[in-house]
Parts: sequence; structure tokens; C-alpha cells
Amino acid sequence: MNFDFSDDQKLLQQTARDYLAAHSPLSTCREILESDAPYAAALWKGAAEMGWQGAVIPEEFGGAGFGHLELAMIAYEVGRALAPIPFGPSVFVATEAILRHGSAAQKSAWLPKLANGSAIGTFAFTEKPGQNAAEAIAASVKDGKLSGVKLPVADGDVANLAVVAAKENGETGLYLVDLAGSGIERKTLESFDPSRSQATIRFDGARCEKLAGADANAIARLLDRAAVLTAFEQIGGADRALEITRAFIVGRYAFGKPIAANQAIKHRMADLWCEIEIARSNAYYAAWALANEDAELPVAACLARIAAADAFEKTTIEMIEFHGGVGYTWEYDCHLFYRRAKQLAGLLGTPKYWKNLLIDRLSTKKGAAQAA
Amino acid sequence: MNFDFSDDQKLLQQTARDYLAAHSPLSTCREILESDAPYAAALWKGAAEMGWQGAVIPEEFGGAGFGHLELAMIAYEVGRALAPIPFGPSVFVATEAILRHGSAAQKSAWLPKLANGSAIGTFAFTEKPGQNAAEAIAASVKDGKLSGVKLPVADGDVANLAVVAAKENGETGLYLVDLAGSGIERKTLESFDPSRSQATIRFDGARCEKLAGADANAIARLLDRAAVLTAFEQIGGADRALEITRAFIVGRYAFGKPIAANQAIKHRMADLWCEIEIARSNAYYAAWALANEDAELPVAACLARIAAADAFEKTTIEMIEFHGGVGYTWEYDCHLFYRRAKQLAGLLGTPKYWKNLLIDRLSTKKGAAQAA
Amino acid sequence: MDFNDTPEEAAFRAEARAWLEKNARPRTSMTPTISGEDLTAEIVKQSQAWQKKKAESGWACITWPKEYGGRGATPIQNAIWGQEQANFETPPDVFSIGIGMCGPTILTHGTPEQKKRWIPKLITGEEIWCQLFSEPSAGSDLAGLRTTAVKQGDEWVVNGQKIWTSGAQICEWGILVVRTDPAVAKHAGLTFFVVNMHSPGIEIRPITQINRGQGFNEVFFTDVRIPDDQRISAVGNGWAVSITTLMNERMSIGSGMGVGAIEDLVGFMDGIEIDGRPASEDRQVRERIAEFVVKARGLKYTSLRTLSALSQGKTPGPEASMSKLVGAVLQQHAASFAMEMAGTSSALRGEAAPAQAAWQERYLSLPGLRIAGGTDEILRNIIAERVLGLPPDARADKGLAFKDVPTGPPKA
Amino acid sequence: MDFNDTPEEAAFRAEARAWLEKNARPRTSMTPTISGEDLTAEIVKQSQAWQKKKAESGWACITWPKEYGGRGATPIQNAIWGQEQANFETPPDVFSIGIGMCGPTILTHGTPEQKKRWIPKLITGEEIWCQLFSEPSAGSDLAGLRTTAVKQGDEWVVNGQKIWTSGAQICEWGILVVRTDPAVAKHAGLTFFVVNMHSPGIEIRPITQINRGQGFNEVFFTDVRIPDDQRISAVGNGWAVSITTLMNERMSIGSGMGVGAIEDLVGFMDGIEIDGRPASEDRQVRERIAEFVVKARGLKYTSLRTLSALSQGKTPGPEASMSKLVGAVLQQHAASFAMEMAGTSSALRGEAAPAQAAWQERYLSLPGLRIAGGTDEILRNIIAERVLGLPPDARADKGLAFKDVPTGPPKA
Repeated sequence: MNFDFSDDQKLLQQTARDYLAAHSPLSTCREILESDAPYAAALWKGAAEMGWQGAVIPEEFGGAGFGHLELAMIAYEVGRALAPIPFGPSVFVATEAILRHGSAAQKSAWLPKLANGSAIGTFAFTEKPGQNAAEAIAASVKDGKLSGVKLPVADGDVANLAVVAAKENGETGLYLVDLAGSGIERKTLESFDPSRSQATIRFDGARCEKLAGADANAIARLLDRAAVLTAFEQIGGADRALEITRAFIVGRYAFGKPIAANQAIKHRMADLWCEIEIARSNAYYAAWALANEDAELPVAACLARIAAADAFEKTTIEMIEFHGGVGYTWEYDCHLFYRRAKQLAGLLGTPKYWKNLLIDRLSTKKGAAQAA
Repeated sequence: MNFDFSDDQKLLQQTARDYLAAHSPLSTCREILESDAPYAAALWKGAAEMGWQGAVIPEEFGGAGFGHLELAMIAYEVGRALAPIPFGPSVFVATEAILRHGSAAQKSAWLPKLANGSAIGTFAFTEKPGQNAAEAIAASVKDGKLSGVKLPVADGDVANLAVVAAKENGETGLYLVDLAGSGIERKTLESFDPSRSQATIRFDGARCEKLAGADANAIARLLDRAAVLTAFEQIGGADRALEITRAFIVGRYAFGKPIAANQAIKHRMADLWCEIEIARSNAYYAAWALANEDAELPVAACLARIAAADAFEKTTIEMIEFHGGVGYTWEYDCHLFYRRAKQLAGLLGTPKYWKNLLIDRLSTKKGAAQAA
Repeated sequence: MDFNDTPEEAAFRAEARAWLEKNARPRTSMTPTISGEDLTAEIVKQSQAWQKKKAESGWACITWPKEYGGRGATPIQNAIWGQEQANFETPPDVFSIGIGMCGPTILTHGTPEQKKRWIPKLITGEEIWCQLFSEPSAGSDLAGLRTTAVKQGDEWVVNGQKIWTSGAQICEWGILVVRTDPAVAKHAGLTFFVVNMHSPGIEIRPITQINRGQGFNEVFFTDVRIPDDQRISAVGNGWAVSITTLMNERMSIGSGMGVGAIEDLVGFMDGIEIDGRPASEDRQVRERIAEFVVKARGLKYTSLRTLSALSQGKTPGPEASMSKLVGAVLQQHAASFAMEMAGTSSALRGEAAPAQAAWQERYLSLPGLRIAGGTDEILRNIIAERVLGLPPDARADKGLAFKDVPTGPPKA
Repeated sequence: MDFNDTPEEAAFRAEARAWLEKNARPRTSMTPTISGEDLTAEIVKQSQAWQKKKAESGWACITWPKEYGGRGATPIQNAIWGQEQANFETPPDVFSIGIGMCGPTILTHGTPEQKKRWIPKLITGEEIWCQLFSEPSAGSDLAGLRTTAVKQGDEWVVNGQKIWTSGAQICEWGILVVRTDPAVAKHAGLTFFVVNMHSPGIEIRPITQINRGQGFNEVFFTDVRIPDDQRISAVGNGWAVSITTLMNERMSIGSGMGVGAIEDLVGFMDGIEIDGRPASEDRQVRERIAEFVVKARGLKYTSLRTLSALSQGKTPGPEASMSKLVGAVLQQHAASFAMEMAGTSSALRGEAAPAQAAWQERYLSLPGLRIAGGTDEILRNIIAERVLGLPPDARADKGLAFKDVPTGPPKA
């Protein structure tokens, strides 16, 4: 019984934290937020040198050959730093999709580039606001050519490779598209969190390659994997937000005492801490299931996702409130967290999707258990 | 512009409060809770002498001939006192049903008895747990004979008259049943709030009389009216619970100061106060709509019902918590409120019913406005 | 219980409406602006012109005394005027602080000379006013402010910094509370002034909010001189004067919550698709919206009850704090929910997300509303202590001279 | 990250399981009892017999030192034992307070003689123990207790009243904290004793809870004499000793939250009909349950993390407070929701409402769990101060002698 990360994994995490402390202080996030640059290119390159993008890519394809527990630790640190790089879409989704469904040729073509950071991957799934079932996708493939409009695509303006959900002969599947090819038009969109880039991509007979076996069910399982890793990113952000808030309220005096001495604040801090701990425990469980490809993964992914998204958003809302007036200024960092929490919660499906999926999966498991 | 009760109405309210202070202290509620007596018979009689049961019954039928605003004030005081009498089912539902749908003969037969308290009315609608649509009712009428089982019926063990929902030729309607007749079997059920009585009634070819025009839609409108009056009862209970809690936390010292000086308590008291005020304002609006038979009544009834049930329950939960250990004892009165809040919330349909109805009605109104 | 005007009220309403119909265009449907917008010179000019027009016909500051240019009207008449004016297109208002807070304070505590000097030009819109209260280290604990004024002859010399001053750059005058005696308890050492915003030594720097709005400023004072005849009330009486301002502030912020937009969620959800059906058919969506609407309507009807109380000659008390406390959080939650339902598109903003633009704007502006004019926590204290009569918080600064009150962590 | 036992752990688990299989029947599915039930003589007898059987084979109080009858096992072995034992039918446990709180306190602070005198019979189940800490006016503020002990020769004479003592009527011994010096600050004037519950002058009165359970008692002391050799630790050191007890209490309450039942809501909603369909198909119902399950599972996995920490030799700290804080409110809300969905039937109880009986029982028992062993508010303070390192509340009784601490509203 050891429901914790190993010392080696924690050492890797500390290395990541040190690297990000040096190369991605919050001012790095702010720079991207305030400039037209879509992401921090030097940081992206540095991360690749640290082996982060290739964490779960086998060494034969130029990856570091770590496991998903190591990647979870990296995701946590990327989240803590609010690192303004296209990490999640490229590593949690595109790379995973190729690892699970790519042919030998597809792997050889893309994994080395994804691992060394020379290629950025993304996931082009949704087409309109709301919650889109895989069945409702309008993009279509005929004779190896993809047509359709994806909106929004995270990092769609800078990605080199898209994993696109589309229909062919009425069946939903995933397709690899080299975004340097023809028949592709992309447009950067205004992002709610300008430290992370958003775009729309119009495919007009773009060349694409099918990912074998990536049907609607496989897409759902891919989302599960990405959700677990994203949960670590969210918890990283929540932890950092809570720490910054803690430091502020202890140092800020009103009525002759630190404002942290007020129960109105300290008790809500305790509640936030509980929310984050509950998210952390669910995420640990999901990481275990992911690393072991355990049958619990589908349920665990829902738990991790729901708890982490909620904990991060709640923490950032209170973060501004407890900072008072300065928390509402552009100059302070609270809004970086407030925006990132919403941005990450918007990826990969609504809370409604995950909550209903959780009940489906619990009921199915129960039904199966009763039938057995 | 005068969105308030009149001085005359407030005087009536004060009279009711004084009467209940003398004749229904909380020990009266506790007596019924702890004994086998189903309700406080002397109080019921006294209330009738004050004209409460007949508040909206015209003088020609022995009523006081007040209006619904006056009845709302009485309902509020009945709620404040946790009066252990079958007031709501008899006055808010059975009496209203006969007033709106009864024939001259039916009115003459029952209203005088309902007004002077010699008859207790009730509403027999639900047949099983959950939320039953009027369409799903199984009880049926043929040739003036009613058959079916109603569960639970508030005060069903002591009522003299039931307004029963049943189907005849596939159409839902309401029927008057004199419970002294034959073909009726009733059984007292264990009540979650033993200060209010619950029963099941089995009708086996019991004689019944149709209430004209009381179709499914009319039943919904009857529930609206009862919901508004019940909201006042709930707000009365919430106000009293908050007052008792306030007195306790101001007098109870810990750490050398009143526990009310802790923000953990005082801020949640402020939140409860806001909840109750919001319920009060919605209830006032609904009372105005009810008294004026205004087209706003359907929406206003939903608002009043949802807010009042929620405010009362929340207040009673905090009431126990803020009382600490003694609040969890049988000896203290907190649980009288905790039980009554649930009992009243269980009557007349779930929050789910009222919330979905509110959205239906808002959408319909909007649709109608757009079409116009 | 009656929503109709009395005959007198109806007559007044008709008079107001007639004047408005002659002088303004009816409002067309529009989303109300809820973020601080840039105060361009053009906007200021339009606002002043409208104020002047109203003043000339007796419709500006109608509850203020006739002798200074007001109409001497009742609070209920003022509310009726507000309802009617809301039906017409009017320029953005640069006078809300002057009329809502500065004027009432001077009318309550100023000398006849002071009233004569400032009130008429405030009413005609000739001079715009701002408020200089909060400081970087004195927000909720306003009485802990550190800007000082020292008497030199007939003048006071002011040094320090104020913050959260709306519209400072367009103002002629500001009301200012400063510390004139650090050796006494914190509330006792304050004095209240009117300061000319063009005085040498005043520097104004705009603050950018998280929604990129710039409604507020920092104002720095370096040896700014204020003549003693611009002092309001006695030396050391600044706290009592400030309370008048703050009570007026809370009433004016709370009444403008605009929770009516909550019901727009029903329509918004018609346009969002969830699993192939409109979100408005999803029961979780419906019930959540119902909960929002119940609160929003409750606040609306509460304001009608307040108006009734006004109509009966009562003064609204601390219960007015509820509107901002409940309304701001309500709108923040509703905005978050609307964004959530937009799914992946919630990561978009502006033109890229037109349907949810208003909700996003709320999500970015509401955190500020929860803080401005009293944080949620201060408002809960007010309701708990002044409505429910619960005891005050234990105070660490009780009985201490201001200079001895801890202002930061002890040095290691 | 690994949920499997180490080889040593697996061997220990096998040994425990083998013994249990020989000595108890496997547990059949049953709703755990969560309300205080009557301690009949029969139950006490069964409980003692089971404890004796375990003690004879070295399975009672397994982490306690061998010299007093324990097994000298590790905390992780204890956890494994607990997991295994939970799979078997065992009698209601009347030793949880003795083993969870009294024993550890005596083992930490008692003299060798005291340990030898009390621990062995505690382990064998021969003597049952209770705790005498809370008083009617000292709950959250335990150190404000007023029961006094005065030294007379070699004895102490105790007068006062304790409350919330579980099982007082069946106990041989109780641990007791009392005030021995009212002239010093409140924490400094306390002393800790072991009292024989059959001593003359002790009167026990059961308390009826709101769910009609009678798990607790009031205990009145009138000139009760305690020999000085039953004093634990020094005179005036009672607070430090009590803290040991309280830390053990919180760990044992928090770990028994039984939030597993939350997932039963899914099945419960299959049996409830809403508008002609099972409630489990209603999205609002589903999403609400999902939120409950996320919290319940989070608590479950948190306890596994705690177990891992134990396994690595770490001591669980104040973060253990979370389980009770979050779990109790969670269950109260889930119970309220289940009742709500039952509609009109939620007004029924017992046999009349079989499907919801367990949820109703929770709705009536959870308010007590939110208070016992530290209210929600105390637990939030503990997490805020001891986990997050936030400053303590301002204290009105700081530096005062106990007799000078205000205990009620000032007299008019």
C-alpha cells in the first residue's frame, strides 16, 4: 500500500518546479497575456529539453520514456506556473492519440517532433458552443480529404499538427492533419485567457490520415486520459492561487490585525483547502488508474475532472475577493488565475458532460456487478 | 405604490400572534409531538372562533369574509407558532377547492363546517413516493364511487372531508368525499414531524361528488394558491427559528465572548436573514397576485414557494449547528423547526416541480409576449 | 397592498414624463453598460449638457433644497423620477458621485457659505466631483487611513495617497478625509475637507481593472495646500462626516444591481445546444436558472418594498446592504454558469463569443462590484450587527492611539 | 503508487484474516447503524466477549505495548486489521472511547503503575471506559470548563457537571478534566484524573437526542472523592493531557464517516418516479448525485493517502479534521436531497417510508455528528490555523484569570 508518488517522481517534480521558477515566473504568463505572442516559445523549447513534451513517448521515438505518473507531476507544475505554452492540447491529447491509435509510420513521423518540441499538436473537436456529442460532428472525410470548420481549437493558430474529429461514411473517427498542408485556413480568436491561444480552423479538402480504431468510444477514452492530466494542471493552479492568497492575507493588516485572523476569511480558506484536497485525492486515484490502465480509469477520470475544475474556479473567485481592491486590478496576478481556471474548465467538455458520464459509468458498473 | 400590508392587516396579524402566544407556545407543539394526539383540538377550536379557518369564506357561509392578504398574515403566525393543527390542508387546499369549484349545494354543505372548525378538510393527491403528475393518478371514479389508495394524506386520519384527485373516463378531476361514509379505510402513518399527522386512505367504492371544472390545470392553479399561503407559514417558521437562534447565540458565551461575535456565526446569520428577506419579498408579491387574482400569480407562486421552502430548511439546519450540543437534544426546540421545515417542504410538490414549472411559465410568458 | 401611484404621485409622474418626452428620446432595448468605461471628453460634455438642461427645468437633484437650486421634492418623487428617466436615452452619468455622495455630505455638514459655494454648480453640472477616501492600506478599515494634513497658518498641507477614485481626472472638486492627529484613537484623528483637484501637488494615475476598464484612479498628494475654509465640520470630526458619505454610497450602489438580466439566461439557453437539444430543455439547466431567478426577483421585490417604505416617509436602513451582497454573487454565479454551458467556447471572448459576451463581461466585472463600496464581508458585518443586533467583532485596535495600531507582521 | 500490500503487509493481512475466519462470520450486506443505539446488557456482554476473544489471541489494541497486553504492531498493521475486521460481523463496540481515547492518553501521560493498573483490563474488555470532558457551558471552549476539584489530604473532591458522555452507565472508569485553580489563566488551571464511575456522588442521566437515540449522558458530581494516585500528570497540566485525548478523538471520529452510502443514492433514485420516469434519468438528479459522489470518493481516497502516510511512518496531523467536516455536511445534504426527491412521502417516517428510512435517519443524526468531537466551526479553525498557518482568532479571554473571563451578557 503506497498511495503516493515515489521519491523519484517527487524529485522530477521538484526539478520541474525549479526550472519553472527560473524560466516561467508569473511575469512570463503576463507577458504572453499582454503581448500578441501566442505562447512563450523559449519556455516551450526549454520544456522539450527537459523532456516534458516527450514524457510518455518511448525512447525509440525520442521521448523520455517516463510514465503517466511522471507526466502528472509535470502537468501539476505546468499548472502551478500558469505556464503559457500549448502543453495540454499537444501532450495530453495529440500525443496520446498517436501513441494509442497511430500506425508505426504515423508514430515515426510525428512522435519525435512532438517530443523535441519542434511540432505542436492540438485537438480539433468542437464546432459550436454548448456540449457536442461525438455523433453530432459535421466535419467529414472523403477520399482522404477533410472538410469542415472547428471552433474553437486551443492553440489552433500555432499548432503544426491537428487531431481532428470527423465523420467518414457516417462513422466518427479521428484524423491526423499536417497543418502545413493546403486547404487549411486558420484565424486567431480573442481568448478569454489571452495567455493561452485560441483559433478557428477551416478545412477545405485538407489531406488527412485516419487514426486506426479511434471511434466515438475511443475518443471518450482519450478525453478521460486528458482529463486526468488536466486535473493535475488545475490542482497545480489552485494550490498556487491558495498560496498567494495565504501570503497576502497574512501580511495585509486591517483593524490592527492580519485580515487572515477574520473567520470570514480563514474559514473560507479552510473550505478551499478541503476542496483542493478532495480534488487532489481524486486526481491521485485517477493517475494510478491511468498509469496502470486500470478498469477504474473511466470512473476515476470523471471524479478527477469534476473536482479539479471546481476547486480551481472556486479558489480563484475567493482569491480576488480576499485580495480586496488590488485583487481587481490588472497589475495584480489574481486575474491570471481567474482566467486560466475558466480556460481549463472549458476544455474537454462541460461539467454536465462529466457528471452525467460519471453516473452512467457508476450505473453500468453496478449493473454489471449485479448481473455477474 | 404601497407594497406592504395595511395597518388593519397588521393589526389582525398582531391579534393572531397574541392569541398564539397565549394558546400555542412551543410546548403545545411539543405536546402533540410527544403524545398520540394527532392535533391540538382546543387550539383548532379557538382558531375557528378567531375566524381563521373561515378567513376567506364569505360571511353568508359563516366565514369571516376577509381576503387572502389577511389569510396570509394568519398563515404566517400559524407558521411562527409551529401550531400543531391541520390548518394548511383544510384551509389552503380543501376550502379553496370548494370556494373555486364547489356547487352552491356543496358550498352550503361544507363551508360553514369548515369555517367553524367542526369539519377538517384535507387534500388526497399523491399515491406513491416521488413526483406524481396529475395525469399519472390511479385512483378512479365510476358511477359516483371512488376507488384507490392515497398515500400519504396530511391529517388524513382526522379529516372529515377529503378533496381527492381521481380519474373518471380518463379525465383527471377533483372529488369531494365525506370521510364518515362507507368504503373508507384509513390508517395513521408514522410522521417525520409527529406534531403533524399523516395517514393513508383506501377508498373502496366510497361515495364522492365531482367538483366542477377541477381539471388537471385547475389542480395546478389550486396548488399555486396553496403554495403562496404555505410560503407565509414557512417564512413565519423561519423568522421564529432565526429569532430563537439569535437570542441563544447572543447569550451563549465561549472564549469570554458571545458566540455571536464570531464571524463564522454572525456572517451566516446575515446570509440567513438575506435568504428569508428574499423569500418574504417573493411571498409578498405572490400574496398581492393572489389577492388580486392577477395574471402574475402562476409565476409568483413558484417564486414564493421555492424561496420559502429553501429559506426555512436552511435556517433550521443552521439553528441546530449554532446551538451546538444542546441543539441536538430532544429537550431543546430546534428539532421541532427542523422537522416542520421538511414536513412543509414535502407538501404540494417537490422543488423540482416548482422550478421546472417556473421556467415553463417564464418561457410561455416570453413566447406569448414575442408572439404578440 | 397596491402597486398604483397615489393621485399626487401620478400627477408628479405625468409631469416628469411629459418633460422627458419633450427633452429626450425613449430608450431602445440595449444591454446596460456594466464595466467602467473611458470617460472621453465627448462623454463628459454630453453628460454636463444633460445635467444643465435638467437643472434649468428643476429636474436635477430634485430632493435638494430649493434655495441651492434643488426642487425640494420627496424621496418617493425622486424614485418616480428615476423610474421615468430610466425609460429614456440619457448620456453616461459623470455626476453620480457628486450627487449621490458629495452633495448630501456637504448639505448635512457644511456651513451655509460652503453650501452656497458648491451646491449650485454641482446641480447645474458645471463642476464635477469625486471622492478621496480609500487608501492602499485602508479599504475595509477606512478609518485606518494614513494620508495626513498638517495645519500651516490658514492652510492645511496634505501628503499621502488615495485610491479607487472614480473620474478623478475630470473633476473640479473632491471630498477628502485625512488624518490630522495620529496620537489619538484612529476614528478620532480624522478631518474632512473639500479639495480642488487642480491644486498643485496632485497627481492622478489611472488604474486598469481586470476587465481592462479604467474607471478608477490613484491620486497622489505631495504638499497639497487646502485653505481652512474648505474644511467640513470640526477638526477631528472627519469620521462622523465620512459616515454620512458612506451611507449614501451604499444606498446608491445597492439600488443599481441590474439583476433583471438574470432572466435573459432562459433565452440564452435556448441558443445553446446540449447533446442535440436546446439547453433550455435540460432539467439541471432549468432548475439552476430557476434558483437564480428566484433570488433576482426577490431582490427586485425587495427594492419595491424599500420604495414603499420611502413612500411612507421611512428612511431605508442598513438592510439596503442586502441588494449588493446577494446581487453581486448571484450575477457572478449566473455568469459562470452561462460560460460553463457554452462549453469549449467559454475560452473565447469578444466577437468570437457573441452570445456569451455579456455574461463574460459580468464574470470579469462582478468581482469588482463585490469589493467596491464595502466587500461582501463588510456588508455581512453590517447586516449582522445593525439589522440583527449581533455583537461587533473583537477589535485588536480598540483603545490604541492610531500610531500604535499594528499595520503589518511583526519584524522578525 | 501502488495499492498492493508489501510482502510483510500481505503476510500480516493473511494472518489476521485467517484468525477472523475462524472466529467470526463474514459480514452480510447491511446498512451500518449510524445513530446512537441503546446499550442493552446483552450488547455489552457480546461486545466484552468479542474483545476478550481478540485479546486472548493478541488481536486487541494491537499497536499498544506488549508489556501491557498489546501486540506492539505498527499503525499500518492496525489499519489492515481494521479493514479485515470490517468484513466480518462483530458486535457493537463499547470500547471505542476506551481504546481510541482513554488508553492512548494514559499510555502517553500515565506513570508505569497507572499503566499497569488500567491498560491490561482495558485491552481484555473487562473494564469499559468513558470520557468526561464537555460541560453545559464548555463545549467548543473546552478549557472554559467549571467543574472543580479541591485537594483534601490525599484525595480530591469533585463538584460540577459533565455532559455528552457516551455510555457512562456501563463504565467502570472515566477520564476527567477539572479546574483545580480558578485564579490562573483558563488553560493553566486544569488537572486530569481517572475516576471510578461507581464512586459515591456520581449521578448519570441519559440525554435524548433529536433522533430519539440515547447514546449520551449528563454526569453530575457531588463531593465525589478521587485518590490522588488517580491523577494523570502534574496538577495544572490537565490541558496538555486533554489535547492528547482530543487529537485521538478527532482521528477516530473522522475515519468512520461511512460516506460509502452516498453511492446508494444512484440506486435509490432508480426506485423513485418523477413525472413517469425513474428519477435516475433526470439530469438534475444525476448531476447533483455526481457532485455528492465526487466528494465522497475524494474523502475515501484521502483516507487511503493518510494510510499511506502511516505506512511510511508519518503521523497524521490536523488535516484529519477534513473528513468529519466535509463528510458530515455532505451526508446531511445528500439525506435532505433524497428526502426531497421522495416528494410528499418525505413527511413519512419509519415503516411508512421504507425506501428513504436510512436517509431520514441520516438527516436526523448528522446534525449531531457536525457538533460532536468539534463543531464544523472549530474544525475550520483547526485547518486554518494548523494546516494553513493562519493567525488565531482575536481572544477576549487572553491573559485573564479564569474567574475574570466573561461568561454571559453583562447585567443590566
